Amino acid sequence: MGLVSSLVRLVLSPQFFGPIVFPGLVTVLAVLLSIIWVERKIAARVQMRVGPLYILRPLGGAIQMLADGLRFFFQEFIVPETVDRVPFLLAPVVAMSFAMLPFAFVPLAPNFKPYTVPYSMPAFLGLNTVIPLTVLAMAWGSNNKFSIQGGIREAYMTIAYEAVLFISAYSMALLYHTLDFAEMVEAQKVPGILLNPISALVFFIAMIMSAGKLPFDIVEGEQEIVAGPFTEYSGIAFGLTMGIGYVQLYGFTLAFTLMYLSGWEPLVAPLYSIYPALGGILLFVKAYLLLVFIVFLRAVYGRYRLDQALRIGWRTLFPLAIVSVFLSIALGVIGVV
Amino acid sequence: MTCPFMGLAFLGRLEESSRKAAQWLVERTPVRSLRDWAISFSLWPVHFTTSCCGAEFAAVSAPRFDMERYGFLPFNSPRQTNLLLIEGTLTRKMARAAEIVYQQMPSPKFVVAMGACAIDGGIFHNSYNIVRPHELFPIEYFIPGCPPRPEAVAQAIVRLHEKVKRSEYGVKARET
Amino acid sequence: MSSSVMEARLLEKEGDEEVYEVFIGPQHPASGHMRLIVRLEGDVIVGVDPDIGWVHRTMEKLAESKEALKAIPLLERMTIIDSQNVTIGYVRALEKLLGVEPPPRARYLRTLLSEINRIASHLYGMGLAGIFVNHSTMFMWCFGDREVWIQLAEELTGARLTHSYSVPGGVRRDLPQGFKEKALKAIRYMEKRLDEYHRIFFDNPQVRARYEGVGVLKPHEARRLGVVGPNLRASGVRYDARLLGDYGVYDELEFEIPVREEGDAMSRLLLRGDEIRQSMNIIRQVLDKIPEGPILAEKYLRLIPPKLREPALKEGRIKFPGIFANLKLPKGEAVARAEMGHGEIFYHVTSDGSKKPYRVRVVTPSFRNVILFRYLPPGHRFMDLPAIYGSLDYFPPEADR
Amino acid sequence: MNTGSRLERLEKGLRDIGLEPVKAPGVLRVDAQPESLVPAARLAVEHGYDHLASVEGIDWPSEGVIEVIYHAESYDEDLRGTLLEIRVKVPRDEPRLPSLIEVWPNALFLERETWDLMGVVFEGHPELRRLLMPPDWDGPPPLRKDFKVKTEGVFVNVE
Repeated sequence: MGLVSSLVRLVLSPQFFGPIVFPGLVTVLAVLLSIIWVERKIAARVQMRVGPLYILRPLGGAIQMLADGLRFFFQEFIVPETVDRVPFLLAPVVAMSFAMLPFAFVPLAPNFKPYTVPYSMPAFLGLNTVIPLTVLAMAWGSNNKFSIQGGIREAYMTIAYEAVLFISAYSMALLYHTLDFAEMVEAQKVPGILLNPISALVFFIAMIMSAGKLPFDIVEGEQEIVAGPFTEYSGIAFGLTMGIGYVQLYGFTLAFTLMYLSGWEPLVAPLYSIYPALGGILLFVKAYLLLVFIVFLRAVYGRYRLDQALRIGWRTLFPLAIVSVFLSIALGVIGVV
Repeated sequence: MTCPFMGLAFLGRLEESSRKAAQWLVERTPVRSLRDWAISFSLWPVHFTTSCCGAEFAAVSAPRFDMERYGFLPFNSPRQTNLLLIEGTLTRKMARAAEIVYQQMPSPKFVVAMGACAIDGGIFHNSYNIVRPHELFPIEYFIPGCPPRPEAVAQAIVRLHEKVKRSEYGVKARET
Repeated sequence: MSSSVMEARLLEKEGDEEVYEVFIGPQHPASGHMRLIVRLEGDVIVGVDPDIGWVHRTMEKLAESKEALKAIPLLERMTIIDSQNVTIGYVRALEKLLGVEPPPRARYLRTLLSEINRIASHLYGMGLAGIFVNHSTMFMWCFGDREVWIQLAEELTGARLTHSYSVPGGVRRDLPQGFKEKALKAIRYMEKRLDEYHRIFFDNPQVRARYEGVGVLKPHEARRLGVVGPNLRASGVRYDARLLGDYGVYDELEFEIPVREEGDAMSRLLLRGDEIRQSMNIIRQVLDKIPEGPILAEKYLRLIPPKLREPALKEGRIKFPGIFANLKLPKGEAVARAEMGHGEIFYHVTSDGSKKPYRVRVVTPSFRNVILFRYLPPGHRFMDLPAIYGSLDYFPPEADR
Repeated sequence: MNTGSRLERLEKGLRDIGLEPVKAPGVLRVDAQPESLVPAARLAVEHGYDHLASVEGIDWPSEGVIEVIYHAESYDEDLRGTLLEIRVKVPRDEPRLPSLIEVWPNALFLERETWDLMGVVFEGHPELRRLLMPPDWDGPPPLRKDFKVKTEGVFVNVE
């Protein structure tokens, strides 16, 4: 008995439950499997089509991604002779791990933090900055002209969005007087998006850029550079690289919800009293809806050019991010929060 | 390619034996049928237009015929696909490219030849610049027609889908 | 502009060592059946060498080895998406050689199918232009709406793409019953859809950012380079082979040749939209004005045995007597030009008096537009290349023949 | 200036350099010599025929010549109804012509194609490389009459 109850306690403890079950590994897989299907289905609906269907007719083909994932898993994994084997093989794994790690800093309730640090927001964003480096490693390792072009694009894009992403996030930190996600949520009597809409807008665009989704999927620009850094990847490694963007995006939508959409507030009190993590359901629903909105953009937009995206990053978003800092300071001084 | 563990003598020929073990595992019935179910619903053709049947091939994935219902999704790089559709005539110049594309694709991979030209030259049977694809690839299905209607292409894909689902393809894998 | 200046811009920077060479195609998500050898300096294109010929199926040679009439299905395979317009020029050349003129009803029917094909061809091009900036919705919409016109053409001719509709002296089939209503319904639908295209594609800020000001072709350059079709008219040159009045009934109809001044990729796309509107206008007029009468010239109608002729005329479906395939071409030569969806197609048929043409020279619009791949991209960003390619509506099998 | 004048001036100019233009419906036909080709082309450009529609080679093995035909075209309203056709005959065993790329820039691909398929060498053309044929093609130029393809009818491919 003692063993079982301690096991249950271990599973339900924030240190385990957060990274492994929710919002971590298991949820990430579920999100990954569902969101790509949702993306294809929404696009199909807009485009007068049906989309994946026959694989599971009653649910509209909802397990399409399972088939694709399994196919990738079982398919031959080609390691071309010309590649640099170490970065080629290591980079996707490292990238996936660094896409997963930030979930350890996502709180689900005021006192349900998998990893308790007072700086969860910078830690979350900081871990995400490793991924562009791994993409560069993939590009380098692939030893392919298209890949290297893609890697260079990733490098350019990183400079364009990263500063913006951090500044807009820190402007919210200035507003809430804290660097911790949980305290930010508690500080939000009014959702942050209403307090500082500029910061929200900037963060939103920067996170789409960071995850490489339309209209900023420049790194994978298939019409010019086939699949960018991922051109040479086959089999399970490509499955990983394809997933990274979505995992990253899911993490960012959680962060966005926490910072701007008042996270798990309004608290579902009865649920919360049963088990703290259940309060996180609202957080998840908000984040998922945001995710659906972002993948819906695919049906509306094409792709911006690299220099246009850089211009948007530097000429539009960067000044706006600075303005959002001043706005936050002003709001802080007059004591809104 | 050298095995990184070659120095550790007691491991033996790790790479080879692990590959054999994986092969054995994949060929067991439950694993194999799971794999074939996954592949059958995930036939991704490569973006490779060899000739004018490409117009009808585009129509196959476009709204009216929408083969994405079967998980059929034209994809970017040959490394990530598993279906090569020869869309019509294969000229000498193109045949070389087609061979390279086929070699770049990871197995298991399938080839479907579309159009009369891909069967025996069709209307160009006496041209000096065409190649018959069955001399180059193991072809699963031929689709007659010039050009074949999208329904015919869709039927070939569904046939291939069923064939893969029943695991009735290359145990004696025709490697290139 | 002196030609040496142009040449310098064409052949600049070849063999430079700091240049990064990228081979796009023939297996590439945005290449079709051709290869572009792109020379990049950083992200800027310094030269493009179009490497065509991947679909060269030797049509000119094969046309010499076939009886004149049998070359019609052969030649239409080069632009399978626009098969009426691609063969009408050849048929006109044969008619000039043989000295026959199609009856008025046949001319109206040819015009009808030509315009239906033109709409389908433009939709194909616009769809590809959409996917080249990764706007998948535009691609799918255009291809979906193209099916409407393909179905209409199928109703008229019996084949989805390869119609082989025009023959020397007339057309193969008469108008089926209830065609007019269906065509008008399709026009009403398409007019509605064009507005929606504007909403999602042409007025989309992202699409405008990608296409506006890209690949500008000035009028005098377009003239000198012999560019044809919408690419020419988007540069402000009002030329259309339909204006020549050589075929069809265009001189009896009222329509405009849309012209735009900017000459950039966006105007090339918008011009295709304008042309679709004009084509629908033409179809409306043709359906209103089409006269009654035979669909094959009297001279050939008499060749059909009387037993077959009556049902053929009643059914509106011509079954050719065997002798028709053995038409002897008189010695001589004929030139014909016709306007396809992609531009002007040029035929020069030489005959030495036998059943087979001695030489068939065909210069297709895509082949004439290939030169733009060398000329337009240099100086642009690498990512502009798909936008330029997409806006040119280039169809490789047509260029390679 | 009306239709007649520009065409007529071109005709007159062509006569001045010793050529005989013949009028046919829709075509102004000129038989030129290899040496008078460039002057005739320059004259045509001056009078409005600013681009080529086609470069064509016709093989006449019985006469031992290859006839190269240039069709020039204009987009101007007064000239667009009439094509200018310049015909040059070159010996079949050594077909050489001056390149017109300086006069008509869009001859770039047209001449390259004629070289590729008909074997006519255009002197001064900067890149006579294979265009449509595979790069390793070493057979005879396929559009010549002595290059035979199988003709219609039943035939069996004997391996």
